[in-house]
Amino acid sequence: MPEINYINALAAATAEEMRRDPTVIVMGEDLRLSVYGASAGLVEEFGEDRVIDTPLSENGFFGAALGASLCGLRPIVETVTSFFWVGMDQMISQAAKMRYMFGGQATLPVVFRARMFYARGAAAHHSDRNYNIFMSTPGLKVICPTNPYDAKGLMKSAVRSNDVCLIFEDGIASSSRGEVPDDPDFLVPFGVANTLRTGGDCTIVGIAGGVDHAMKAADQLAIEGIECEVIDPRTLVPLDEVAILESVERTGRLVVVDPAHTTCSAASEIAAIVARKGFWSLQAPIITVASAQVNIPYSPALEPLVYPTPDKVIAAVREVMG
Amino acid sequence: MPEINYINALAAATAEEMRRDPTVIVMGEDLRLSVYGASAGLVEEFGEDRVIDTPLSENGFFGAALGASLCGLRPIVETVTSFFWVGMDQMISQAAKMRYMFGGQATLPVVFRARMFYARGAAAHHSDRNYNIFMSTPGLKVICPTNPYDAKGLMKSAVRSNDVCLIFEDGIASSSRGEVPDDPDFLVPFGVANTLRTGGDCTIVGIAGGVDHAMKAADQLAIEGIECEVIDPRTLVPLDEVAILESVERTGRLVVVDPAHTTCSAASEIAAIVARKGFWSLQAPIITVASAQVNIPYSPALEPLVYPTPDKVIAAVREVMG
Amino acid sequence: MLPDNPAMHEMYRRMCLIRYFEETVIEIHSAGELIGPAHPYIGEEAVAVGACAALRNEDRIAGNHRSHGHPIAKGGNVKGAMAELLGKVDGFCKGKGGSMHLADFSVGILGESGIVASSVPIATGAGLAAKVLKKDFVSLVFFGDGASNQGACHESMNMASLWKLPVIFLCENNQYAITTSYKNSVSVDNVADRAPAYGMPGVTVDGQDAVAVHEVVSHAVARARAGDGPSLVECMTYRFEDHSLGLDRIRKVAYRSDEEVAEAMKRDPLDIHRAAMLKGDIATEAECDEIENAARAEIADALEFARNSPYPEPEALFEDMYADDG
Amino acid sequence: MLPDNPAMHEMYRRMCLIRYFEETVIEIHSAGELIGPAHPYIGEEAVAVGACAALRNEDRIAGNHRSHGHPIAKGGNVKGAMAELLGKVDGFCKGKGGSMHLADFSVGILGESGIVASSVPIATGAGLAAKVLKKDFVSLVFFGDGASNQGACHESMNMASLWKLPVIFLCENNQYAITTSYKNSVSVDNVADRAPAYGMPGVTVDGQDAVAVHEVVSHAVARARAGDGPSLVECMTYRFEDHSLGLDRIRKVAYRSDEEVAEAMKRDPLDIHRAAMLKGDIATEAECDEIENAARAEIADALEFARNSPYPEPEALFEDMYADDG
Ligand SMILES: Cc1ncc(C[n+]2csc(CCOP(=O)(O)OP(=O)(O)O)c2C)c(N)n1
Ligand SMILES: Cc1ncc(C[n+]2csc(CCOP(=O)(O)OP(=O)(O)O)c2C)c(N)n1
Ligand SMILES: [Mg+2]
Ligand SMILES: [Mg+2]
Repeated sequence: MPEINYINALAAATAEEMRRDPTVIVMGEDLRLSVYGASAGLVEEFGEDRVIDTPLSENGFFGAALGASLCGLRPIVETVTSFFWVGMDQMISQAAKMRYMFGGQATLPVVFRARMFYARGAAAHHSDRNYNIFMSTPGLKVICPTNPYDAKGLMKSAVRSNDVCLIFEDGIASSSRGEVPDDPDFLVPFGVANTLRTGGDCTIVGIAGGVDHAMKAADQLAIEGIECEVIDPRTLVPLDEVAILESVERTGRLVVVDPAHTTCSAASEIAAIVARKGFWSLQAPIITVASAQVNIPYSPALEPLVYPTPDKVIAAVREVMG
Repeated sequence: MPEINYINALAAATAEEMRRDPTVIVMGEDLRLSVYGASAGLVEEFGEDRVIDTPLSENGFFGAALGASLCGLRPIVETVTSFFWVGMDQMISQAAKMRYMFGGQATLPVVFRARMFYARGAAAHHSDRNYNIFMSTPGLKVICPTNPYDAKGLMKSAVRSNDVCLIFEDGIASSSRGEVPDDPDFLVPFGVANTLRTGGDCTIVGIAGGVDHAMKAADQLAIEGIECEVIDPRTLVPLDEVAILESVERTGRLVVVDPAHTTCSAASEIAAIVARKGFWSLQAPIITVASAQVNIPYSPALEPLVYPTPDKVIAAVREVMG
Repeated sequence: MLPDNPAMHEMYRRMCLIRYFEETVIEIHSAGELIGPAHPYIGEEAVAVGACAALRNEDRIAGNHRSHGHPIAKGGNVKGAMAELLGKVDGFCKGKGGSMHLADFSVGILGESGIVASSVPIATGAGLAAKVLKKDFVSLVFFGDGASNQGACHESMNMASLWKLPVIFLCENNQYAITTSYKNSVSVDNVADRAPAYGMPGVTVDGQDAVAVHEVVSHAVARARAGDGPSLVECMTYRFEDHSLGLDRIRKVAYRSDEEVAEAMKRDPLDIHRAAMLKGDIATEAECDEIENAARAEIADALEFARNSPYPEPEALFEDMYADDG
Repeated sequence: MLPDNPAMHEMYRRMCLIRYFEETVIEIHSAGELIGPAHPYIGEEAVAVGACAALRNEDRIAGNHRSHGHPIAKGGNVKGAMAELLGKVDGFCKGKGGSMHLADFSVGILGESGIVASSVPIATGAGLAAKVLKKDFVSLVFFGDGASNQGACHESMNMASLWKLPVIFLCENNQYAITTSYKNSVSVDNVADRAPAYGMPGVTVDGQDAVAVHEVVSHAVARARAGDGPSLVECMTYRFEDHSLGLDRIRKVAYRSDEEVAEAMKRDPLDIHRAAMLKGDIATEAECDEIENAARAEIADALEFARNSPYPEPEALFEDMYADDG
């Protein structure tokens, strides 16, 4: 298998799906010149009709993608998490609700790819990690690939899905490299967690960029003789509750690592699920290691303090180990 | 103390604060004729300059309220939860972030009053209960008054607050009547939960319309000899964690009732907090009774199935009682 | 140019259907049989019917909260609409949508929207699909004078113009958004005055006259189908009833004078169309009566049908959320 | 009418400050001392300076991601700006905002915004406060050609016009939004062509000429202060540098031809202003050099100051979230 990076995995998935299905198009700002890398070469191969540079009008073009999907196109929209706010009405009132509201008549095969910036001074306006908000809204699929393999396989599944899929691309993960199949029908299914490491002492669920911290922490803890099981849910909707609950049954302990803000986070949701359905397995409190409940500051002296780190994960695991 | 209803309590709070402080204004759609009741008589008393009917431009006028607050006004904005999506960029990128981003220079004394419709066929587009989303975003205060007394006292505190306050008016609560002080300086503080009923068997935290269900369930359970402690946090940001944790310490059991969608809800957050900080007191799983993870259907045959009910709360308490 | 005689008859039939549908809705609402909010279209029938008469079956429409007229005008069946209002399984949306969310995809109705202006981008996207897929359907979206102030309209018109999409932006200017006069919400005299800001044609037309609406929209449709891009059509009309059933408070407030309402009601779109047919020898009095009676009967049938349709089963609650998982 | 001599000098000084500030930013960015994204204003100095020269201290401005020029033009101190870029405690925002979020409330700068067009409603609200409180300050908002397509602009201009707010909508048309030409994003020839859609005056002016900008904005300000409402001013300008430092990928793609860039750079706003001063006997060569040298020194000082300023303490992380709780 060739080794490629995360962005190129997404680019490859896009190009393959566009080749396979002429109704797949891409829409977004400055795509044709591939400002952000994932649309490189598309306009040359597929032409201007299928690679659409939009004006700065997120609410408008998010909605246009949805409307187009009702009439035979399968748009892939590129954006940034923070710009979802601008187009939020279309994301919630239409993308998430239309199918149900219309009794199943509306089928919306749209993918929204949203980049999440991280560290390096993006500051409050460009640092949202808002997948929890879309988890909270019924009707959307929420996908957080954390390595090139999943990025490609989940992206291709999303393009083939008939539901609105949101792909959150974590800034940390997006620099990762890895082996990625080039079989044009390679897919990673939704709702199947990936257990990256097994261990009997503590379960660590990592979300998005949290997976990397979880793995680093687990490696470190293993040296001390604490064996962690690290789970990457890969998709938050649908969520593989079973994998998490079974792991907690084995380990009796749970730490959830999530780079998003802590309150009402995906991490809190997983904690709540386990506090209900896995309660009798628990031997210790559940700890969520998430971002502090402050806006993301710019200063390099402050920003790193906000996020989870391997050290914070290690401290949490030690705490639950008692 | 005079007995008044919820809407009139809000109206009284607004008028009193406008009388006290000439910089308080109200903004919203069709306010002057008080389509929804809470602005009755304001234009007659305070004139058109201070009672501003806006065009249908939520993003625009939410932002205008914020901008005006930076320059000496204290706007109260009336809207509906579902219209927050339309003005979401101003709510998140500006209302929640501006103060921190500008190192404390921005002071934003704005109140957003958002009505939440409930039952009676409002359907998917008018049935959002999105306080969890604003809890998740650092920088906002999130307030859920559940009776006329709190409605008036919290509203007056919100108008006097120098932070952006969001008041969520639950459709169930809004028909309630009760005694309300007419002292012009009557205030209910933020961050102080209200224990509506004491009992040693199980803690029930009710959120917004969930309080009413919690009380009805507790009354019913008391007949069977199960004594519940019912807590209304009143404000979700700031949240009175101590009151909840102390109660769980006494009862060892927790049920959280929240009419919002279950995933990443305020209920899940409270469950996660207790699963961490109150774990050693817990004698049973934590159950959240929240709305099913589907869009709100219109049909009178379906809509009631979505929401928490006293019966669902009773079942949950019985389950945790074992 | 006048539509041909059968088309003129059909337009009258659909206007009657809408009128009687709405009268029935008001009746059953006050009887407590219908509980949700509902926004009557009475007085504005010529707009939807005139516009949809210029469309083909495969053309798409999208609408708003004032939502019963558009689907009926587009040929959606009234049984499905009525059953939807009662929340029954045979409703357009299996009872899940209700009054503000009528949709019948089988005849090109992409759905109404309770969020004002929210379907304008959706309809724009339908136009984008037509263009990219090189199909010759067009897309028409109904929105109000109030809605025209939403950013969604600006963004959509700009995109549609840039990309020369086959979209007709049809503003139903009934002069009020709930209680707010468009003179206090739109900063120009006419909504159509904004068309030049997007480089598209804008026309203001008498919305009480279905034939006039038909003519203007036909031009816009021809332009769209020819690949020349979008148009903005503003139909001046008037809502004869209250803003919404179930929002009783508004009945009591006087945002429109009695004289103004009375004056406006003199120009009933059904009367105007009937008169035009009689005058042009397009239909006889008897034919007109016959159309009315048949429409009345159809609505009565629809109500009967809706009443007899069962409520959805509880399992339905979890159905139709996702396409992939059945 | 030309501003008086001291004003002309001051305009030149501020343009120089912006130019050297930006040159310094580019330098320290490539040296790795500054890590966040930063959007250079070089080439556009005449716009912010011309506009702000028409404002008083208590007038408010708001801006966008291309954010260093506006505060310097409004009289914000360059030390605070530079320290902010380095994330230091003496920054305008104590290091919490960074390049895209400069703000100095003490001189009427309500802040820049990383979200495109997001500060347009904010500035409109400042105008609302002036009106309701019967104060005579005005509010001016800078936004790009790309931004003009956002719904926020439409909604804001409509409200400002309806309510006759003292707001100047100042579009910096540098002809591109990142790589996208405004000809492919704005569906009319000029952004100012949209002014009639809001019933407000719209003017397109040469944005390389600070005097011309000053004149047009002065008219708009006078109108606003007189209670006659908002204006739309479009300044045609050109960004001499890349869209953003730190987005290296864009450097490599050719969305602007070399000839186009070279042609545009011939009209350097600093040269144009200097020439105007010399020609009008407003300043001598020596005075111009002196202004330049002083500006260079001030920027060097600012960098020194910023470098010496400490980073915020960890506790600062939790400060400034809420006003009530300290
Ligand atoms: C985004 C949004 N804001 C507010 C409302 C509440 N609302 C429903 S209808 C309406 C008035 C709409 O006026 P207009 O667009 O002129 O349509 P009309 O009702 O006159 O047909 C308002 C304010 C809404 N549904 N959606
Ligand atoms: C809502 C939003 N969408 C997209 C972006 C990404 N972005 C940043 S600057 C920019 C171009 C802005 O162009 P323009 O308004 O013309 O300003 P200029 O950069 O040319 O000064 C884009 C697309 C953003 N910051 N905010
Ligand atoms: Mg109207
Ligand atoms: Mg530009």
